[in-house]
Amino acid sequence: MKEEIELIKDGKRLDGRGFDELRPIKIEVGVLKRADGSCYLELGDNKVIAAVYGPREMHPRHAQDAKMAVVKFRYNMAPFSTDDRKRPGPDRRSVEISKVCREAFNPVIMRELYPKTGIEVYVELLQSDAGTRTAGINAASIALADAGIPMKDLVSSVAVGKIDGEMVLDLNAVEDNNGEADMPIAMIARTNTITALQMDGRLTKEEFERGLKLAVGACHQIYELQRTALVTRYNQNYESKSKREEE
Amino acid sequence: MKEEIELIKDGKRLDGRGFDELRPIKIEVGVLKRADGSCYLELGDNKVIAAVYGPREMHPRHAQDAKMAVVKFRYNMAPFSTDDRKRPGPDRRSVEISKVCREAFNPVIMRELYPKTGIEVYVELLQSDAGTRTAGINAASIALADAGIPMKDLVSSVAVGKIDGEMVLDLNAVEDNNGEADMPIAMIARTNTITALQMDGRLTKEEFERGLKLAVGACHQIYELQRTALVTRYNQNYESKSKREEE
Amino acid sequence: MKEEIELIKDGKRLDGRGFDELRPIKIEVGVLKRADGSCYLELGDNKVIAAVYGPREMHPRHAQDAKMAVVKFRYNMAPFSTDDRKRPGPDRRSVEISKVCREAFNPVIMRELYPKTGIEVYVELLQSDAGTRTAGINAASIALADAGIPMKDLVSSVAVGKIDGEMVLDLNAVEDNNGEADMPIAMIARTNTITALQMDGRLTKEEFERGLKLAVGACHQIYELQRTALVTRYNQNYESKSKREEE
Amino acid sequence: MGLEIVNDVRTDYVCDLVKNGKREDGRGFREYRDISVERDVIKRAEGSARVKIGDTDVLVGVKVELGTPFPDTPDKGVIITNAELVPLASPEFESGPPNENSIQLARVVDRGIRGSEAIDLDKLCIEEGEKVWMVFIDIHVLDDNGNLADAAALGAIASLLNLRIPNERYGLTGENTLPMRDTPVAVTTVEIEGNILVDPSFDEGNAAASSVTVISNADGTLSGMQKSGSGGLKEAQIAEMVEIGIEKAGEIRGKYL
Amino acid sequence: MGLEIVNDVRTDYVCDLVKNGKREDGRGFREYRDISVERDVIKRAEGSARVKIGDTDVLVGVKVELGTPFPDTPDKGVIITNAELVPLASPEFESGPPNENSIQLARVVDRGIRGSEAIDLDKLCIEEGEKVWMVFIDIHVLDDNGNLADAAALGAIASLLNLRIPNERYGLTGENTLPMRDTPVAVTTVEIEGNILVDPSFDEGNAAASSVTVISNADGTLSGMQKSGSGGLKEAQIAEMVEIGIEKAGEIRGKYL
Amino acid sequence: MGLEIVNDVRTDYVCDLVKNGKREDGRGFREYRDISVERDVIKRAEGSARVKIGDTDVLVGVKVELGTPFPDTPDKGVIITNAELVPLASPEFESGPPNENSIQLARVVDRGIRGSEAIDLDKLCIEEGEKVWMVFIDIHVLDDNGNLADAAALGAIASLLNLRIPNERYGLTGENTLPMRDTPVAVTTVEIEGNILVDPSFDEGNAAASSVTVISNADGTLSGMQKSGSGGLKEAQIAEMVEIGIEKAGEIRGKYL
Repeated sequence: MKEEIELIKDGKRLDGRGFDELRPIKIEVGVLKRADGSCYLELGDNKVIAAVYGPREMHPRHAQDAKMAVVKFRYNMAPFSTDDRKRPGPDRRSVEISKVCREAFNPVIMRELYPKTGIEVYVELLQSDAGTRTAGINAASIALADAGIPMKDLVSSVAVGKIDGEMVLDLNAVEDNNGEADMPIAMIARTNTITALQMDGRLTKEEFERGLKLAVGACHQIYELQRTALVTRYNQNYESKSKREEE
Repeated sequence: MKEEIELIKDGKRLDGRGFDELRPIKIEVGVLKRADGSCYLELGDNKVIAAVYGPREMHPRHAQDAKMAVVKFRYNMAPFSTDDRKRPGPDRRSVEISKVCREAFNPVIMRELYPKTGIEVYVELLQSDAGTRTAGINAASIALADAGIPMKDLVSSVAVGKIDGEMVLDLNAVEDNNGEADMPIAMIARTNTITALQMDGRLTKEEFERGLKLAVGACHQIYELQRTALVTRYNQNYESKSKREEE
Repeated sequence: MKEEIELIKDGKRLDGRGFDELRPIKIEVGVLKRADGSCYLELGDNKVIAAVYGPREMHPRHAQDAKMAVVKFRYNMAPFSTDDRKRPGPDRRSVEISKVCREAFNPVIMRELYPKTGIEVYVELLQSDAGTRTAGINAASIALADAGIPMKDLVSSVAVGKIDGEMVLDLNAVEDNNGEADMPIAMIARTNTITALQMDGRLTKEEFERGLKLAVGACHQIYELQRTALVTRYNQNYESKSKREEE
Repeated sequence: MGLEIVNDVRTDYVCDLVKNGKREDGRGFREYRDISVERDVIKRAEGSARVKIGDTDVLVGVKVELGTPFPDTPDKGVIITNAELVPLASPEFESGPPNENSIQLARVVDRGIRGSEAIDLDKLCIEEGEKVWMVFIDIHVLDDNGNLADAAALGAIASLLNLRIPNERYGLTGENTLPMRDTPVAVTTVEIEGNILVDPSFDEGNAAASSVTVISNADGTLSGMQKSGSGGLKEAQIAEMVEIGIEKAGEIRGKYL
Repeated sequence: MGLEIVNDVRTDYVCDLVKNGKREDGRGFREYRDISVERDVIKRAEGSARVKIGDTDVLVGVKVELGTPFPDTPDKGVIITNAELVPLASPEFESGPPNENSIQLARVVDRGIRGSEAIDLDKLCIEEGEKVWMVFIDIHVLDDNGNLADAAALGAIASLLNLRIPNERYGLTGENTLPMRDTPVAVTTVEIEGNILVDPSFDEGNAAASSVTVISNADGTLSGMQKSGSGGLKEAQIAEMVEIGIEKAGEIRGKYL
Repeated sequence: MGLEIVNDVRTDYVCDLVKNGKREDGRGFREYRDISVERDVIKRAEGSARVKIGDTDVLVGVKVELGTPFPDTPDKGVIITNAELVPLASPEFESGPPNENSIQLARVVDRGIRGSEAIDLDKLCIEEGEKVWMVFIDIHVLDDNGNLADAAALGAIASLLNLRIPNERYGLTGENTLPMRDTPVAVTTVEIEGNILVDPSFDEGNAAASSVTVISNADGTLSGMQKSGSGGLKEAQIAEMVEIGIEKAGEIRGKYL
């Protein structure tokens, strides 16, 4: 929480973004063959890939739920995704993030349709640049849709934070490392329902409220990007299917 | 096993006790709400809490015994219970102690009444001062009774040791660290049946026999304290129950 | 892969062997009482003991194969078997060796005769001197036969390697540490079928082919030693049985 | 199995009560159970506190040991927060390494302390890059009757406020107290049937779709938040939870710290 | 259970095809699927490459960090090769520590690099007995559609060829590139119904009784071999596999390295 | 399941025999099976011994390596005793980390050696606080036919008596032998049907309600005891067990050490 680095100059952030500006987002749907659904997503310098398997038989049996599908969510950082090599395997941070992400999806996945099964969501961080869990949730949301898992709606996610005393959207790594606070949220954009919320650092109540508004607005933008990616994908599929049928 | 510290002066131990004197014991029965039975016990500077769950369904199933209840005993030291922070989780010492304690109770618990179930005894050392396993057994004994687990009798436990060439009762940490031998035992006081016995250090056969006698005698004292604590507790329960019924 | 040590002098290796010469092999069959089959084997300074259990019920059940027995193979080095004490428990090397050894036996064990069961092969390296996995396979082969596990044939194993530019048979530790390549193989000698093959280091294609020939030849020698050990053992059993019947 | 059915019945009971504006134990929606804080309960620890909120019973012990700093912060001490949900404390807890619940509990408490900058980590440095104080905050849950987060966080800050730096033990001299710069307090609220309840009991915690822990400081700023549970919340509900969090934290701080 | 039956059916199908001289995807027995190698895909890694062979997708990242040498090789750097078969990549993979398949994959790739002496470990020494470069080669499988070994080995050598030594990060000066002395390439062939097929697809890998990975160098020498699978092979078959291995490695080296 | 029933039958058989004053193998109650001690069986170990008691077969290897002392005993060497109940030795043993049985076995052997002060730990110190000898006593059970404790303890002391300190390996000079100050010997007795039997066979070990291992020294003093098993014992029985323990230890010491 040092503030030696000047993060805002002339009203712009170091990477030229305005306070309420997202990093560029790139989405590819259906990138993996073995997975039932998948998505590759870039959020600034974050590179993340999400895969979904299921609903399928749940092991071990005692972990089954007789009334609904059990959602498993595994957030994992590749060893080379960070400046210092990350030892393979789950650490405390990734266990907590996996829990928060799983809970972010529980309100939308129609789990009651698939009792006794498991729906498994795997998120691999290939390159990290702060906001990894939000990138992971956004990608997972699309991978779930790509897998055909019935959902009430997509989940969209973004972080806000405080740098140089200002509330700004979607911190990158330099901002996160030198900022005063970071607050990732996930929400069902269409109904303005927040399904994940964490806060680190120090914020006044007013800053918190301002930040929340900023994040909510950005989630609507992300939702549109997610929808567009899915629609494009389905049109492709439809076209290639139509083509095949014509031939 | 250095003997630089003089542990006995003028026939008294450093804390003023005589050779055959126990440290002060404090017992509270039924201190936890979630557990089926529980006991908080102080033995000198030892602070220990024991809880009992069961008889209840045993997991995993292949660990069940078709003919009787399986007793699980877990002795655990809180990380802050020792001078050097203890890393959480079982170490070799606590695994061995857990085994010895479990076996100390096997002769008294009427396990054949509850086939296929598990009876779980948990002992947490909150503050340690030598003799922790004996404090744990004494507390567990009461917690088992408090949980209503049918037992042939209570188990009582104490250690004897050798300091400055003398056999004395119930070593504290300074004595244990600078003494020549330590021997914890557990017994069914009413029938003079020894159910646990370990010895560390070096003793002649005569010292061993003298020590054993000392320990056996002290277990009778402890048994009385255990009984009293339970009777007081039952009277309280009876009184409060009677009161409720009067109201 | 340093070559500072001269490993070949006057056409002989440091231990006096010729290029195509095996180290002395000593075999004892049926050395353990609890195991269903066992074998103690020395290959030069390697000392290895193998035990076989089964076919017996397979745990956990989900690891069973409904159509055939599952072979488990555990190669383990005793902590004192190496110059630097080996930490107990499996490491990556022993996990890989265990897999390779298990696969070396899969073609010969008549697994389809014992569906749902497990056949467990345990190899303990007591003293190591390079070529440990080949010693282990040779011992395991005899232990399997001693346990009465139906096999199409014995498996025999040896390594070849390159030292001071020459392809030689059955490297010892000094040769292995200072050599250029090592190639352990396992085979069904009678049918010249190779069931395990690994190569480390650097070899030309011609060296590889020459080495393979050398190894194949040596496996036939080893096969004869294995057969002889088993025949001797069965004769002993037969004799002692006959004797008992006579008495 | 049996347990699950019991939990379902209890959840229904709690929800019905809440719909009628009531709670199991007769409390108001914004009312805490009785709180007690007992300090310096563990001799061997450099700081300790046993916190009870109703029947929930949490013991926090803080050990301070000499160690080496992290390479990227050579001039700062180290705080390590750990929570053990030992099976003594609940029929739901199992032996074994920390699971997601104990990890989340530890990390939320840790976050509040770090976010508030209550401890000046620079003051824990003895020799840059070589020797710093390592502060181990160990949360030991004894009886889980709901709302572990608030009890654990309160135990942690209470323990830290009475911390004795063990200079003598390591042959060092210097101040044995650590001046604390803030007093973060956690307040957990849950959403049940559209209502916001503070300090959930065990059954209320189970019945709630969402739970939010808000950690706030003496000046009313926030130094940590965590939503958990499988439900969603509206912005207005979160705002209400933050409001309650700051208000209740002030009350608790005034009474118990 | 369901999966196993599907696998059996597929194995029969693959075997029938091979008996008739055919493969699932119409390839010749000695033909690879399409290969692509994308370099420097991970900014945070000192070297990286994403290799696709057909639908098989493997990402290799190499991190270079300062560390202490092993006591018995005080003047040499350290290579550590690790493979993660993350459950994202296949319905067969499970979370957890490396199993025998991921360990074998890592060790085979490692063996090829060591055997070829592609990296001069002496050049990774900074201060004898004290400071050397540790090279972590991490194989991250993204989509397992067969023949992981060849993809992983190709990703590893491609990553190493572009390695940047992070001198600045540690306040050191010196060459940032590591001169590579060789380019080991792995070629895996399988035996199915007496035929030798190169680059097995997922189903072919399952159908094969034996599989041999041959790693060879620019000069045609071998620097590693590994048979796996539960079948046996004749000398002549192995000779053929080595022959194919050397030939195909030359083609891949020429096109992609 | 099958195994359990067999065990019950054997237990009944053993008990019936004992009631009639007999043992499975015709021994007297105070009679050991044949013992053999083979020394220096492992070249790579600094000390080793293979002990057989009847068909029970235990190999003990001692490795001596240079290491750093524990902070609280900077002038003393370190003894670490470990036991592996490898699945080769018994159908009951399983692969995996040490369980309570192997831990107890190692700790009882360790206790005897420490209690007797057989090794002068001060003599294992090379440079106070910096360099000491670490003595790793590894108990490797090969065939478990009962009474592992006595075989393991005998193997441990026999190995230590022939220990060679590997000074040369570390470029050190000095005495290569370690003068031993005592020879602790473990004697295990069990209680079956009110009788005390020495050196229990496998079935006797299973049939016994209680088992006591008594470790005693050359001068007849005790340096360790451990009761195990789920039965209770009277004072007189323990006294008898101690008596037998000291007597038998003397015999074993005389013959085998």
